[in-house]
Amino acid sequence: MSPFDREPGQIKASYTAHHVIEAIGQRLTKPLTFMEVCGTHTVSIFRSGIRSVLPPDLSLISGPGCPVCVTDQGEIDCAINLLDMPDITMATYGDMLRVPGTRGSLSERKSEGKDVRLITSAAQALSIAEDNPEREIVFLAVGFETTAPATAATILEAAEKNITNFSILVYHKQTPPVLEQLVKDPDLKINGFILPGHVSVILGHKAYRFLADHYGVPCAIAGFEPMDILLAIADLVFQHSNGESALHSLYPRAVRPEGNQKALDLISKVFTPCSARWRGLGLIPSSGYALKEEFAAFDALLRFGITIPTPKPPAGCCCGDVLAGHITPLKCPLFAAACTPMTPVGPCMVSSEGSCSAYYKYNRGGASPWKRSPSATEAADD
Amino acid sequence: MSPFDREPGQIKASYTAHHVIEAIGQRLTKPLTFMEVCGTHTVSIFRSGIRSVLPPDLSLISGPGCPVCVTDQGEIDCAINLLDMPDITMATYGDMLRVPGTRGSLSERKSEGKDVRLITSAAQALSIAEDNPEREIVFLAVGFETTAPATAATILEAAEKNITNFSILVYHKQTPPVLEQLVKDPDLKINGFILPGHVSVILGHKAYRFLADHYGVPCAIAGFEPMDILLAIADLVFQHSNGESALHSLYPRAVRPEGNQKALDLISKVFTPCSARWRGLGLIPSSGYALKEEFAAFDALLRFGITIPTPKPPAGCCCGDVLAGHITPLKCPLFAAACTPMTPVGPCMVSSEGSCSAYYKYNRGGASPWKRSPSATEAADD
Amino acid sequence: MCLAVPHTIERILDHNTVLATAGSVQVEVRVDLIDSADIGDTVLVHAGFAIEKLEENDSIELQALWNEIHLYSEKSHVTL
Amino acid sequence: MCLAVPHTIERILDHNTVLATAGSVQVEVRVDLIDSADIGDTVLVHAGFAIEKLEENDSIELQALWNEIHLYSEKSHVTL
Amino acid sequence: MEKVTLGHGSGGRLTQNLIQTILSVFPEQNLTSNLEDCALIWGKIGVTIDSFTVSPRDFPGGDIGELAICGSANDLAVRGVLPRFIAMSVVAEEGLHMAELSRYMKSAARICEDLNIQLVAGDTKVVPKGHVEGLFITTCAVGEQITEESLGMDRLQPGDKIIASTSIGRHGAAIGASRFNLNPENLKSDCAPLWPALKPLLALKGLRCMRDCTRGGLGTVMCEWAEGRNIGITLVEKQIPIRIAVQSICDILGFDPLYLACEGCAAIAVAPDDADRALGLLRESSLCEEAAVIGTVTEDHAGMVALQTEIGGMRVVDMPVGEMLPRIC
Amino acid sequence: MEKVTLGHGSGGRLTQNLIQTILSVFPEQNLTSNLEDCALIWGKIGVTIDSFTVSPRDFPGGDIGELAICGSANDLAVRGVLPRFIAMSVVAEEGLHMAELSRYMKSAARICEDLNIQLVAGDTKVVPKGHVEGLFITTCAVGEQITEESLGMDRLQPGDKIIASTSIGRHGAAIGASRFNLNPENLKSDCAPLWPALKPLLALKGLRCMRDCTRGGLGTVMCEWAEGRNIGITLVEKQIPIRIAVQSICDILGFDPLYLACEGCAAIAVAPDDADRALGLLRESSLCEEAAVIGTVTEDHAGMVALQTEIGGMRVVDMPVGEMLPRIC
Ligand code: SF4
Ligand code: SF4
Ligand SMILES: [Mg+2]
Ligand SMILES: [Mg+2]
Ligand SMILES: [Mg+2]
Ligand SMILES: [Mg+2]
Ligand SMILES: [Mg+2]
Ligand SMILES: [Mg+2]
Ligand SMILES: [Mg+2]
Ligand SMILES: [Mg+2]
Ligand SMILES: [Mg+2]
Ligand SMILES: [Mg+2]
Repeated sequence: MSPFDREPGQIKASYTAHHVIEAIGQRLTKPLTFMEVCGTHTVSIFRSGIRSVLPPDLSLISGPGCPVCVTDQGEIDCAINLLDMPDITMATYGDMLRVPGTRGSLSERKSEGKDVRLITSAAQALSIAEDNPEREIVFLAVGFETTAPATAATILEAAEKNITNFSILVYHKQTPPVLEQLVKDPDLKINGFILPGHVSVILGHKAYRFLADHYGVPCAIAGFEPMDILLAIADLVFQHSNGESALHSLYPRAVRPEGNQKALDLISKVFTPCSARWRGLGLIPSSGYALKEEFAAFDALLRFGITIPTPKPPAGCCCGDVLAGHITPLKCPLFAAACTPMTPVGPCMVSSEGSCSAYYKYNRGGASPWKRSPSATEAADD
Repeated sequence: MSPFDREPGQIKASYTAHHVIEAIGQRLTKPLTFMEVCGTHTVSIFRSGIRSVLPPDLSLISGPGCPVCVTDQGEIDCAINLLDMPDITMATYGDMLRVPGTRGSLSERKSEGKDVRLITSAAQALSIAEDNPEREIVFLAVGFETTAPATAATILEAAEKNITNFSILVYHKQTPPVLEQLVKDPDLKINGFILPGHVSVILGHKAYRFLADHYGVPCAIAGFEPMDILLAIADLVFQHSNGESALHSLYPRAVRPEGNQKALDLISKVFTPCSARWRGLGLIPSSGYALKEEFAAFDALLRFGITIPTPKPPAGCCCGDVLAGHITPLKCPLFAAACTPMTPVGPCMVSSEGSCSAYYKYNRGGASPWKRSPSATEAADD
Repeated sequence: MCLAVPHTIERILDHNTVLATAGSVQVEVRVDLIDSADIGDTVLVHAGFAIEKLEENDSIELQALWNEIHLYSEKSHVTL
Repeated sequence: MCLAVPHTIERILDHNTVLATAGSVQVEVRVDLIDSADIGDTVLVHAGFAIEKLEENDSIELQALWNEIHLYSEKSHVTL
Repeated sequence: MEKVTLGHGSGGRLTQNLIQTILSVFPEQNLTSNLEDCALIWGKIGVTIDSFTVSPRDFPGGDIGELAICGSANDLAVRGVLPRFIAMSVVAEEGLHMAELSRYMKSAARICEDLNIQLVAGDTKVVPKGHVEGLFITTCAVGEQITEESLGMDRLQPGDKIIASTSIGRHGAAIGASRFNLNPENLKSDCAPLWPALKPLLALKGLRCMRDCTRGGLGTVMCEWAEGRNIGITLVEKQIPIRIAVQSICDILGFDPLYLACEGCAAIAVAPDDADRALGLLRESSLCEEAAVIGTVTEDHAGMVALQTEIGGMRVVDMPVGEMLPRIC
Repeated sequence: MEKVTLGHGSGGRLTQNLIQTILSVFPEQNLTSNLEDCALIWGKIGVTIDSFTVSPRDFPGGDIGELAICGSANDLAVRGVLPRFIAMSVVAEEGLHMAELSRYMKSAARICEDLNIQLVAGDTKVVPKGHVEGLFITTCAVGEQITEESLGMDRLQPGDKIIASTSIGRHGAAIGASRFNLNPENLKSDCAPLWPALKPLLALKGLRCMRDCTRGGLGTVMCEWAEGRNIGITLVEKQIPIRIAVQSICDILGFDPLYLACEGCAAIAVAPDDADRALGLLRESSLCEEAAVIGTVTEDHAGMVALQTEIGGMRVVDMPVGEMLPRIC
């Protein structure tokens, strides 16, 4: 294998992309707006410059697909309050460090000497607990259905090993309820969903069928290579042109129609659905996970007798509207002015998967000449 | 006051020193050996080059006057064992850090991350305890009668303030018993004692009278300026020439005949005499201080259930003989060879008041041309 | 939202851990969440856990999509 | 064994602490061990505690010693 | 009250801000000239300084000692300055093993011998436990410019070709892998002295300027050129050499290889006519077999770097802002 | 396993050992030439490097920024090299207040302006909390030798007079006072640029060599001269200028002022005939009003420094070994 070879089996994008793009252009007959609801899709779309190759009438908007962004400000505040208690070590995933709560971010606390550990796997959080018996390790767990099973497995392991200095702030969220809220939103015209491939690996097809079957919106489950996304866009355009509204599985190499039953079992063994507060979107019923009573010992909220406050969001920040798909970041009055990656106001500018961050970074704060699609969106917005 | 002026009231040494030196030379009629028993005298003698101005027949030898040097190796080992326990902060005076025990020094432990604090006053040890309620602060207290009252005052304050995370390794020692052991030593011919001025401030005259009255050895209580020491030497020479053997007080500006009763009261309020192990000199009855039972809560040995081990001294080290005045460092086979300030074997080379260190540093390991007095000692030794 | 990368299983470490590589990068991966893990399997790894095996499955929808795309080009079908 | 330095008391801080200076260096000094501490007193400070007041005392022995020394020199007595 | 953050150290825009903050108080400074890799004093003497705080100190393909010499020597090399002398200051934490220090010094000495660089001045400081993370090394390299004209970004012209002297991101990927317990079989830092490979290029009339793509990576260097000179640059994604292990680490941790540090890779701008010749000369060095033309200087999109992606799209390559953190979800 | 200790950082014999350990692996090194304050490259260009890790960063009479420029500029000045350029590298701990950093940079810039020194190269690194104690600065100064012949200890001859350019130990005393909560009213670090005061001396034919008495103090510099050249040096205690506050701090903490660091005091060796003239020239500078002849180079006691004490005795001044710790009893 030559050192320049990429992953074997991937689509060699440049050989085929232009055919897909050409097909999209030819079959698009009216302005359409599709929403991707996975942050990894958002990043892939921007990094591969997909918007720049799409026809102006085709708009892509980003949904609440970045778990960092949708983590409520009160949830961050709660984590920071916890960190102010003695002997606490907090373990969490990368981007969570920078998200601002009311009193700054975890990263700021870390820079003041608090013990915040960056992990890349839930299992590491438990190892930290085992290695530091004299400290209280709190795992700040975020993520959607893809990530929740790992947390569940870790809790089961902690219970089995009888580890007593380990607890969790469960900030996991479920995607179908928020998609239902979006599709019911009268202010939002979404003509198709690019569905998250890895959440679908867990949930299978049926969790999303209601979008096509009940609300008549074409859906495509997509992988994350630029070609995967182009194919999904083509599929949604074709569905419109063919008058269909179905759920299409375009990521069969990973997604089984029935999902991952073992992961789903783990989730339901450890968690029970609960309502959850999403940044900007408010309280959504059955969109969160609570620890079952038998695992209450691992609930950091109970263990430390704290609650999640409901603070005011930063003045002027439109993250809620951005996450709800009501506006693109370009419409936020703070975007690229008061709010830049250097001076982020809301989480959508902080997280590397946040829409505002992506709009800024890959379009130079809206100043780039290659943004046919976003400007089309703007036109649609007005 | 010009910036070059020293402390007002001090003797301007160079104006008068040569008269004293001349008088010493004229009145010395036979070889004499005087011992200074205070490390501060030792340092002052070396730093001012006093040996280089004395007649060859007049020898100065150093006694066990450095509290760092006489701290037994087992006492250091005990402190280091304690430091290996969790949450211990040890506070002590400067030179103690470097003294080698069997398993290295406090300084080495500090460099491995143990919490060892360097203090310049006993009161600071207590402040550290007050400032760090979550840690156990152990004050490693060394020093003679001059230093013990400050430790006593600190213990009383801790008791009064009800501070519960503070305890003491009481390694204080008393000087009269060790002087008695020296004066009774048949291998040692001491023709006069230069007595420690600051210990005398506390003890007054009577604690040392037995040396002159009972053992017939001339004694001079001396201050610490070079001129103070020259005067003491002159006094001892004159006593010999006049056939006297008295205790002369040559430091009346500081020493009251009756001593410092308040300090003595504090000592006896908190401590009770006990036998103590001196490095190289062994167990000497009534030469140490133990905490009275009512202060047992502050006894680190009891608090942590540890005892002082009795390890073997490093092979070849003659610190015991040096401290007992049997040999000068120049006679130690390791001196300036295996044992240098860079590679110290015994505490006498480590402590800046240690005889071996002083002999090395101020005589370049015996190589300096200005050492009339020490070589005379050597001759006397042979 | 969910970065996941294909890894090939190289060695079984214990009942729930394997050594897997992604483009010569070796990582310990937990396999609690999948039914079986055998040497040579390609698994999708998210946050240190394999969440599914990758297989050369095709879907009817995907085949149909490619066919429709090729109406607009002369090139032949490139399989995934 | 016991380094002690003369300090002049400049300010009384509380019942057992004063501010004292040694050659323009200001230090907090504990005065528990001496009978009284007044502004202007010169005290001998060891390990943060005043252990005695310094006074211009002379001793008979010291006077005698100086006299004996001056038999061997023409210079006049220099008082301490 | 504003504080220094790790983002200020990541090599991108916050780092520029920090540098600007510092420079603003010194007389006669301008940021652009300070963004070159070394200063040229008295016309022809190159001077550069860098502190090396790499963690871990031993990494696949090198160590802090080797890096400390390569880093500063390379900053001279890319401006056509023959590295001649090194001044080195070592700040060590008490407790550091002398043997470990010696090992790094041997690595440093080996590079010095290879390049015929003389160590002329040094300093050692030891600080208490906890006051430094083991060992930091600062080197200052001094040398003589051997080109007629001084190389620098002021020479960039539309049409110039951009060359990467080797595959990118290997140092950053190796360090990232070490930090996050990834174990890449064939990945080593590219840490190496550039002088031998770059020297032949200095004869090319069309050689405009060069930069070593250290902290902030190729992407940051491109942005500094585009912004510093208000020109456009277009990079072509599929031409940028990236090794599979580097790409895998980026996939796993969610990093962008354009921003990963290199320690033996230079970005080189040449007149279009000399591009092939430059490529040929580079490839004669075993370190530069992967050299490739990766982009072009343009009049378009002045002040901006564009990437033509594999699917044929265009997007901005902006200067990174914060610290690169692993992305999971 | 031997470890680096704080003693290795204290400027005395252990520091020499550490330097020797490092130099031994580099080609063509000798310790003596490396003990001069700066290297002279290409015959006439002075280069020096120093890391500044002073704690506290603000001290009476200066701060780390001022010190970082003075320290390196002085290392040039004492070899008759006009300081012209500075390269500066800053390693900051995350969380450091930007305002504090700016303040130090202003201090540094002020000295640069006073001396007409140009900042030409720089580097900034930010390391995680706990990886550095706030801020370390490394500076490398470059300048041109303006004397005909290079000043250095090889020029020392028996009979030469030793001058201290001002009273000794003020920097070390000020730092020691801060660390041990002593509060000296009239004591400030002597931290200052030496060039203006030393420049007039460069015209003296009899000027042999100069050293700034930094870490390790006057005593260590004297030992380095005596040992490096195998000559004797005799200092006269009562002629050594020591301010009362410095002496008091030494009395209280049990320090020897001969080993306390200076940051604005040079030891100067001149031919006996030029001693008075040198003293006169020095005293024209307000920084050197306390300048004094303090000793003589001798053929006797070669390799050793002697101190003639106030009582007329003689003793050795040896190079210090460990860290200077306060002595209580
Ligand atoms: S640009 Fe900033 S303020 Fe506006 S929505 Fe995005 S994150 Fe919030
Ligand atoms: S020279 Fe060293 S070994 Fe010998 S007595 Fe002194 S300290 Fe002990
Ligand atoms: Mg560079
Ligand atoms: Mg540089
Ligand atoms: Mg290498
Ligand atoms: Mg560099
Ligand atoms: Mg230095
Ligand atoms: Mg110097
Ligand atoms: Mg230097
Ligand atoms: Mg100053
Ligand atoms: Mg210096
Ligand atoms: Mg740099």
